[in-house]
Amino acid sequence: MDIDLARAWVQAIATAVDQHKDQLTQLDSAIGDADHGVNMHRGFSAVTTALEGVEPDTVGALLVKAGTTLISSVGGASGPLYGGAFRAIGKMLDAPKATPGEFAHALAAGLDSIKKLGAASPGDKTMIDAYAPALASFQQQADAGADLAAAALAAADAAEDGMRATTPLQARKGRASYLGARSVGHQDPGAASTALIFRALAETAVAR
Amino acid sequence: MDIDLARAWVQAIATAVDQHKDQLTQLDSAIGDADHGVNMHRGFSAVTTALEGVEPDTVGALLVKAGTTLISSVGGASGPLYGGAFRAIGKMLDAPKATPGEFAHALAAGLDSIKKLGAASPGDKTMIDAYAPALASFQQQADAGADLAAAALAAADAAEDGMRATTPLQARKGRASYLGARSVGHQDPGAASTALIFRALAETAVAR
Amino acid sequence: MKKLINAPEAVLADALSGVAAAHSGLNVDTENKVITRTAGTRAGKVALLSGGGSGHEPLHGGFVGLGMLDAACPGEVFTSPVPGQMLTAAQAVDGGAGVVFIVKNYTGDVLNFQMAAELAAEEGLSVETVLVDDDVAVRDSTYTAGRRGTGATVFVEKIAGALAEQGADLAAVAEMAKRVNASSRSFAVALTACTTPASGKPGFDLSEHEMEVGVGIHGEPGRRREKLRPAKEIVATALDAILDDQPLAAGDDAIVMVNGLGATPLIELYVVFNEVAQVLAAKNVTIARSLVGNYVTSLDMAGVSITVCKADADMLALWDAPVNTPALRWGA
Amino acid sequence: MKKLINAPEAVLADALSGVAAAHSGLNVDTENKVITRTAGTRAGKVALLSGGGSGHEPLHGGFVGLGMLDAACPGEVFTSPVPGQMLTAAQAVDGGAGVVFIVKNYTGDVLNFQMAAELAAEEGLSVETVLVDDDVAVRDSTYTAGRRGTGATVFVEKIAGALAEQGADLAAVAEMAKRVNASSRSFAVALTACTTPASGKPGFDLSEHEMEVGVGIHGEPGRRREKLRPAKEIVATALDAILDDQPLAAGDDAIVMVNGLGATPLIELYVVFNEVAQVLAAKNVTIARSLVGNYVTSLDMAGVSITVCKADADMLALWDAPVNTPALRWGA
Ligand SMILES: Nc1ncnc2c1ncn2[C@@H]1O[C@H](COP(=O)(O)OP(=O)(O)O)[C@@H](O)[C@H]1O
Ligand SMILES: Nc1ncnc2c1ncn2[C@@H]1O[C@H](COP(=O)(O)OP(=O)(O)O)[C@@H](O)[C@H]1O
Ligand SMILES: [Mg+2]
Ligand SMILES: [Mg+2]
Ligand SMILES: [Mg+2]
Ligand SMILES: [Mg+2]
Repeated sequence: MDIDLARAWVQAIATAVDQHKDQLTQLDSAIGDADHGVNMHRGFSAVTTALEGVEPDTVGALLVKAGTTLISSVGGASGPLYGGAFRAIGKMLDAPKATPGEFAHALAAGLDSIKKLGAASPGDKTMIDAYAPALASFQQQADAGADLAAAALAAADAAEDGMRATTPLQARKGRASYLGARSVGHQDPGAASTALIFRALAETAVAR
Repeated sequence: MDIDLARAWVQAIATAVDQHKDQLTQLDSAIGDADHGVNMHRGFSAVTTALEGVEPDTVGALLVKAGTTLISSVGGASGPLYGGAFRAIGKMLDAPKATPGEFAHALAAGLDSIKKLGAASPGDKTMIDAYAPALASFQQQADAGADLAAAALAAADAAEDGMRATTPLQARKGRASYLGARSVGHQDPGAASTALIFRALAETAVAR
Repeated sequence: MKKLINAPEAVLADALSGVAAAHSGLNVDTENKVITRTAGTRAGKVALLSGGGSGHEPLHGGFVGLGMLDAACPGEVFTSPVPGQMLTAAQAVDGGAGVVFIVKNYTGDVLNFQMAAELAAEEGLSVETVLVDDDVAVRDSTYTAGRRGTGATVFVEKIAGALAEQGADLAAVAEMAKRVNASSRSFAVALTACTTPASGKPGFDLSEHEMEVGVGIHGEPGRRREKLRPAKEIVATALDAILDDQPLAAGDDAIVMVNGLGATPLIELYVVFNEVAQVLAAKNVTIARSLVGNYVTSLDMAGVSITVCKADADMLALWDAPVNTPALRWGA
Repeated sequence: MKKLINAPEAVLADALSGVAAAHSGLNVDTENKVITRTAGTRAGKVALLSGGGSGHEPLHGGFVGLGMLDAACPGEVFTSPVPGQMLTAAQAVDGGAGVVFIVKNYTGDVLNFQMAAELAAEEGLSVETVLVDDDVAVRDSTYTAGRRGTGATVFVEKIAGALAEQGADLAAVAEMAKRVNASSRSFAVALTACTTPASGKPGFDLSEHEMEVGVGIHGEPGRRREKLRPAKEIVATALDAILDDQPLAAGDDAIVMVNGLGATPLIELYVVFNEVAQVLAAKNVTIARSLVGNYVTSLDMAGVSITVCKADADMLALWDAPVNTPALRWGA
């Protein structure tokens, strides 16, 4: 991972969110308040603008700026959660480059931030249910010596599996939890956006 | 016309209004405020109750009481108009019986009352467009020596023709007038209830 | 039909009991359907009495109280009250200085209030009747029923009510009520029809992309059906109709009401008010006072009415006078 | 989607401009999306700050003013405001005695206000946060997000706002806000879904004969779907849930709010209030104070929420204290 790749990743997320905005909002309409697509879109549009012309010295500086921008533009639950995660990831990457192993550590810090802020656990039907398996796959690949592209591909697949696996779950956190048993049978919108984030990472890394 | 017949007539109106309540309301829904059936029903239910056990000495007393009750129970435009009409009819019938000719005069007083209160003219798409032709036919029959049943039958037919003839008219009075040209193509609810009133008269007289 | 009611025929009685339970400042005669101030009318004060069909809440019961109405007579939904209600109410609130009947211009209301005025006169009461007819969607003409009475009713009741509270006599209060009406114009647009409890069905069908332009407050269709347009254009249409009939010049003061018809979210009313403010600012007309909210409703109709009153200094001062009613309260 | 707007993305900005134009007592920072009192905070007075997603108007902006909030931070529709808004607002309204954040219990609101509180602390402000979580449709549990904050917010803002106006210190104001929340419970029922401007479609589909029971204020479906029932039975369900969680004894005083969710005619709210009054009267509970109207809405949702606060003498006295905001005004 380097600064250009990080920038490309964030831009790829913005593009993906733009394309899937309505889908994310529709998922949130079923078990939430119908704003997740709009929230993510507002956030990553702001990130794109915020990063224009910014030439950071480290990968971390770029990702911290992305995270800070998300916090100051998204609102909702996903703003602090994703914003905090990007900031946590960034804080671990105080250099112009990072190895897959270092990046795995940073991703782990991102998940910790989400868990700490939102107090959710795996199986609660949140973004964690996509993030945690994605991180595990990435880590495994990195440990096995894979390059970023291979690790990110595995992570993206795992995130999508995790995302799909949220459908039968009953929500215990976030707005969907208010529905009790009626949340079962719907895919979690935050897990869907997390899957987009990891797929964007994979596609960016592969394109490199 | 005598006291029993007058009572039977009023009761027949109440029955007809009960049966056609929804239809009158639907007509009023198209070009008014969707209450004419309910208004007429409330009024004639009150009349039925008010006349229970009352044994008036004249046809007029009974009809005046019916009119007063309509005024005090209907509200809307039709309450004062019909209430005033029944009171005007009644005031002309200060005897236990009335000939068809006398009854024709009384009906004419009823129409005058409506015209005076509401300031509408024939062709304005109101109850007058059923009442005026009904009165004319009744008068003609009475002048020709017909009995009440024959005169009332002719009046009922004329009222229904008049009622149907309101459909192509543009309303100039009442709520329907607010629609301007859009009132064209709908039958006037008040004309429909007037037709019920004359049909009830005919059926009561024929049944005698 | 989806409504929070017990039965269509019980709506009015139940709601009146609710009003009685909610507002200790109001006395509700549920039998005669008359709402008055618990405090009664001060001796020598001109009493203001209004009424009309129900379904327009808070009009009129919500405007009974200090500085506004002395009595309201609610009829059945969208149906004028009957003369007996107004007679009972007039007798209850006459403070010896006479009663002003504030009547929205609908045939039913006019006839029933007229009969009530005759009955009241027979009982020795002095009654002055003021007609409200502010809706410019309907053109005035001697051959028709004339313009409808809608939003301006609130302005008339507030301003004339304040004057009565100050001790003005019957003629003066009626005169001011007429002046306010003559200075006010309204125009309304509906996005959906309303459903009366008794009929159970919407009064008309509108597609997802249509609106009714020039509607009244009784669920009737408007003057014309149009494609739904942005708030800015809707406001332009409404203000064109209003200002065409009652021009406002640079420097004029206006009292403006942006009124929800019953099912319109407040956030949308503020969007509309913003557009109204922009148009009037461009004409250098000052919005001296304003109301944004649900004041003269039409059951569950989604839509908005805009009322503009060209206000003089007297009217503004009376507007600012204390008022204490369920729906309008300040300075008291 | 039928709305009186210019464009979905312009709703909030347009509405805020409308609020600014309508209420001279409010200062609207349209850039930072912060609503404050024009008069500012009296030196030494504890400031009350609230906020949340838009679409609940008049909450919160309509409660800014003397005796209630000092600042409101409106987020996008149904979306928590961002920390920067609250920081800007807190800095603007701190009168040197600290700021109470009144936060409805939703993950987004809680996290964003928490971050704001951290930022404010870094800036040297004293901040106390009070969570509102009154909705008994959602059962509390350490494993869940907890109960939602809904109607009780109005009670908390009014009563704590009055105490702050009287000069109480930060701890006392926060403590009272917590007491009011702890004494209040709400339950809501929806007859229709609402449509956010951004999604353009109703959040769920309900047939003509169904209602959602136990809904929140963000358009989400309720706890269960049931056949539409008469108002009396709906009220029984709601009050059962409320009183089950917070029993009221004979002789207790209650503050009761019957609140429309945005598209509910006032006449229906009075029908509902009448049923509430009957149930409480049968238990010899006194409805000491009440509100009937649209206070915490959910865009164009038809439905009602009922909030009951078991009130002590302090709360009642503070309830009666002067308040002067767009949506709640008396004694000032
Ligand atoms: N406590 C939590 N921990 C982790 N993720 C959460 C939590 N609460 C909500 N989320 C995630 O946030 C998503 C909703 O985000 P969004 O719709 O933008 O915010 P809001 O719920 O405030 O409207 C959910 O789908 C879920 O994945
Ligand atoms: N000025 C008038 N003269 C005669 N008939 C009228 C007049 N205005 C209205 N009507 C009649 O009254 C009918 C409507 O009655 P109703 O619906 O009961 O009262 P409202 O219009 O007050 O709701 C109309 O269909 C029309 O026939
Ligand atoms: Mg959401
Ligand atoms: Mg009618
Ligand atoms: Mg009517
Ligand atoms: Mg949200």
